[in-house]
Amino acid sequence: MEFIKKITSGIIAIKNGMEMIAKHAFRPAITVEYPEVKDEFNARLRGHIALTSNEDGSSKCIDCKSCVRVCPCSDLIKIKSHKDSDGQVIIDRFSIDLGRCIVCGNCVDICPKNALIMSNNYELAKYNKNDLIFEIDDLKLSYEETQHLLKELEKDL
Amino acid sequence: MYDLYLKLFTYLSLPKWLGIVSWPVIPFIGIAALMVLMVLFLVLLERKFLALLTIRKGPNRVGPYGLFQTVADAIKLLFKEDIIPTNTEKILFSIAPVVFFFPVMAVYGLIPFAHNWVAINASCGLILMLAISSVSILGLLSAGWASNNKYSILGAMRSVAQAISYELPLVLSALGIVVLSGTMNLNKIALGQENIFGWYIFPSFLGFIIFLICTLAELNRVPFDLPEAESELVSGYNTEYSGMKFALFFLAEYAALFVYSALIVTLFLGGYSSPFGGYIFGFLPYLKKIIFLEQAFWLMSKTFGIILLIMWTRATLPRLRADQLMSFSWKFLLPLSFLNLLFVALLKYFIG
Amino acid sequence: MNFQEIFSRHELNVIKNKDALGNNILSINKDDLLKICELLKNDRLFNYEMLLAVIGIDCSEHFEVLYSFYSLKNNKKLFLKTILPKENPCIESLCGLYSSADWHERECFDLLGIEFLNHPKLERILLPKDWVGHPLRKDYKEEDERLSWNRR
Amino acid sequence: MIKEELKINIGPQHPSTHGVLRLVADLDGEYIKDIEAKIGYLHRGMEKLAESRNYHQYLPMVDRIDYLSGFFNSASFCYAVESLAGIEVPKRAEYLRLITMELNRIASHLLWLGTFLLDLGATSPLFYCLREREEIVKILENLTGQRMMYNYYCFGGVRKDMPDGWLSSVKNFCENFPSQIDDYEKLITENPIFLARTKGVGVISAEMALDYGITGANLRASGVRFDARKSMPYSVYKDFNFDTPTLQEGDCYARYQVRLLEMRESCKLIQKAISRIPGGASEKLKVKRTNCGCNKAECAFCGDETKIFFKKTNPLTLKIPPAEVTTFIESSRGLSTCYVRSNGTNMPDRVKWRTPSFSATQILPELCKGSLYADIMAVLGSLDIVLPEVDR
Repeated sequence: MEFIKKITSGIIAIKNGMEMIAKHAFRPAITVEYPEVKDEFNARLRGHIALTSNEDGSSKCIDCKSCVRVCPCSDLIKIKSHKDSDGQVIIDRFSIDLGRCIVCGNCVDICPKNALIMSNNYELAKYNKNDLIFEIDDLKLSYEETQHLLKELEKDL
Repeated sequence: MYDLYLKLFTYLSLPKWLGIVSWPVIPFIGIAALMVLMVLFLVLLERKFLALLTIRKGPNRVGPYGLFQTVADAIKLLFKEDIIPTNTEKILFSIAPVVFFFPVMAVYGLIPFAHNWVAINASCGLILMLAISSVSILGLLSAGWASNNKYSILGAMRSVAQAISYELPLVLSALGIVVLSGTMNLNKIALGQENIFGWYIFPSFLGFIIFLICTLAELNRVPFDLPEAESELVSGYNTEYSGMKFALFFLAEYAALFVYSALIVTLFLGGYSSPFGGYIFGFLPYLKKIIFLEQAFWLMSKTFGIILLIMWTRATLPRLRADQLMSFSWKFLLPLSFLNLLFVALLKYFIG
Repeated sequence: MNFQEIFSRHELNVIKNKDALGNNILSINKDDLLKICELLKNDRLFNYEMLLAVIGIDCSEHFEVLYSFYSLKNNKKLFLKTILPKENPCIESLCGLYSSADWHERECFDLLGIEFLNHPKLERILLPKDWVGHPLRKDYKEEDERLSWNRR
Repeated sequence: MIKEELKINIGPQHPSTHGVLRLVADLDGEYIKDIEAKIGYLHRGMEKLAESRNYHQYLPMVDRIDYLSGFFNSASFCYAVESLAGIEVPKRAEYLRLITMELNRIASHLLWLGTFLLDLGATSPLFYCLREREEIVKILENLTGQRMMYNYYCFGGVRKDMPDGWLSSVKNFCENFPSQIDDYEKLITENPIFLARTKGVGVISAEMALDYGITGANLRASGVRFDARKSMPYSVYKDFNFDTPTLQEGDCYARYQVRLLEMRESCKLIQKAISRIPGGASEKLKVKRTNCGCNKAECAFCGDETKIFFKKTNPLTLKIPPAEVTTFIESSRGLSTCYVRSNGTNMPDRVKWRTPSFSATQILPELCKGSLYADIMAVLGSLDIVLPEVDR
């Protein structure tokens, strides 16, 4: 008796399982075909870091090196600057090795002048390791882009 | 047809003996072509169908709807480097895929695709088919042994144990059909089930279930895919194979899937005969000559029904364990198949 | 239940401290370790049936080994702290009492070089067998040539 | 032919070792005579890294210890540092932590379920589970900005308040999710092959589990009612009433059931937390704050409770007086403890992680001895081991 019970319950379970599978077959596929279709994301998405800029296109960075000191990967961000005649800080070099960056966002959080921001660009695949060392030109966003990003983030908060 | 074929030779001013000699070869060429095409289609079908069941999209990059995906895969496999690992039995290693492949191909010749459309119309076709198809296990064993890989040898040992223990219930449940139909000729078995009420699945439903389960085991498919259990044995006996040799294994597996499904249809679901008794083409005098097309259509549609059922179970079930597999066969299926045989024999004796 | 009373009955010296979350830390003599652990495990009052972790610490002048226990019955946590000398640190293994001590002690040996006496299989566990030095020691310097590819 | 015993090397590159675990097994036919687990292939020196970094620098790395449930380790480290530095966490931040942690627990369990069944040979549950997990991951991405390495908690709270509409998306998920679990149960729980593979396989008795220091769902499946959320409450868990599902059998099947029950329980817990979160949804809170005009300290919407940190710590100057502390967190895999010892500077002196998977891996050889080869995968899968957590 026990034996027959076991068999019948087994058959019913398999039948239920197959019905389940058939039920799920009519759901739309969840695949996102990446290069053509891109997933939607929220403005908070942490892509690589980027430098914001003022209206006149200059960087907001004042070379305080806060970001360097909170970065988990010691010598990742490299900043060089000089002061011009008015005492303004001019950034000569701002480079980051994105191959080693863990995109944690610490530097953005600490930045006192909001000179750094997380861009929404997450497509960082390159053929060469050295292509991932981003210089100031690659990192800098235009004024419009900056405003757009900041607005998105503000809307969000 | 034969006359037409010979006329072609005289028309092309080729010697007549060439036509006489080549005539019996034609079905085999046809079968080989059919088999390769079928496998290409089946692989695509399986991938697409499984994708449908598991809410994915499946291959959709090569060609429209990914239709040429398997062709691309086949070309890739053909051009791949043929690696023979060191310390392997080189001869056995190379022969094994062929040994695995050939019985499956030979078995295609025994399937009646339409009335009298069968390459080898043997009077004991059923037994011959079962006998030939069980040879392919040798290929698996030698592949596993020759690879000099521990996963492979485990997989090969599993597959041999599995094939031998599932052969018995398989043959016994097929015997029920022999009892019912009184013949071993597959063509005649199919002829014996003229409409849906004459199908042998009704008198021997138990036999059908046993045959289906054993087929899954013979084909090494889920839930009996222990010889190539991916999560346990990486990929079992074909771990070391690559390129064309791997393609042969792959080809043979899917070819066997089709052939066993066709066998199930022939034995239990009326084979090429229409489920409604008569044929649509049979009513129309023009089309009577190509009635075999309709018959082939019925066989194919039923076969694909069975294939889809097998794929569906693949999406549903987990894998059995080796000892459970054995005890399931010897302690459960074998007594059950004897019971089935007895039942069928009694049915035949008393009802006729 | 009072630790002091029971331990003094068995002639064991312990000093009770508390950590920032108010858990008990008992500083003990390293020779008493086995005795105390036996007591902790088998005494009905304590019943610390789980050894959660063996934490080795390099304090520059000496090593500390911190054992973290948990008693399910009393829902109590307890830490035992032993101090080992800088030169040739070794301590009795707890493998006989707690099976979980096995790997934790091996890890401690691997990373800090603290020897556990009577351990059934004291080998490196996380690092490869041919690793030089014990990395969690404060005076450890990475001098392995093979790791040069790692730098950039 | 072969010798009587076959020495087989499972891993580090093997489809079902969940990463890079290496098992060296002696097989007698299909039976396992002896098995030895070798770990360390994913050792990244998390504890050594802590010595050369300050607390804020170390925080994002903590997520990587267990990449499937990063919030737990993050929380563990945050609580440790907070208790050392005497930083308080406001209620709203605690609730956010609780919600995210429970969501993460569900996500982790879902991935476990899928891979466990994949180990047993069933393919389709993996995709179903990943679909559900994707929803959670998406929710968490909207909150934190990344899918797995969140770096969302900070000392004294959380980094950001939730975005608009986030809470309702969580609510939506929690409403739909139990029916999805019902679907999985229909597919798996009664399946005779699944039962045959898991019932009575890899039995951990209660004594053995305690002896080996097994925690979490694995311990609860052996009949020991131990849940750090209940017995040593952290965060705001003591405000909630929830079940700790416990079963007696201790086999793979019991572990499976406990985890499924836990997912349901977590789902309920999230719903409760959402209904009680101080200040409510962020869009509501914003409106209330602007039209409030009240006594700041006592207001239900402008008060300290609804902040996400009382006092933001400055990463450059955070120095912690010398002390030591161990925090206990019930992570998705079990009891995860973090020992932090500070020395007065801005860098920790020693950080030690005690991770549940480490103990679970240790018991694996004991469970597999004498069983069949295929059982290794069932047992390994059911223990829910994540290798980066083992090696750290």
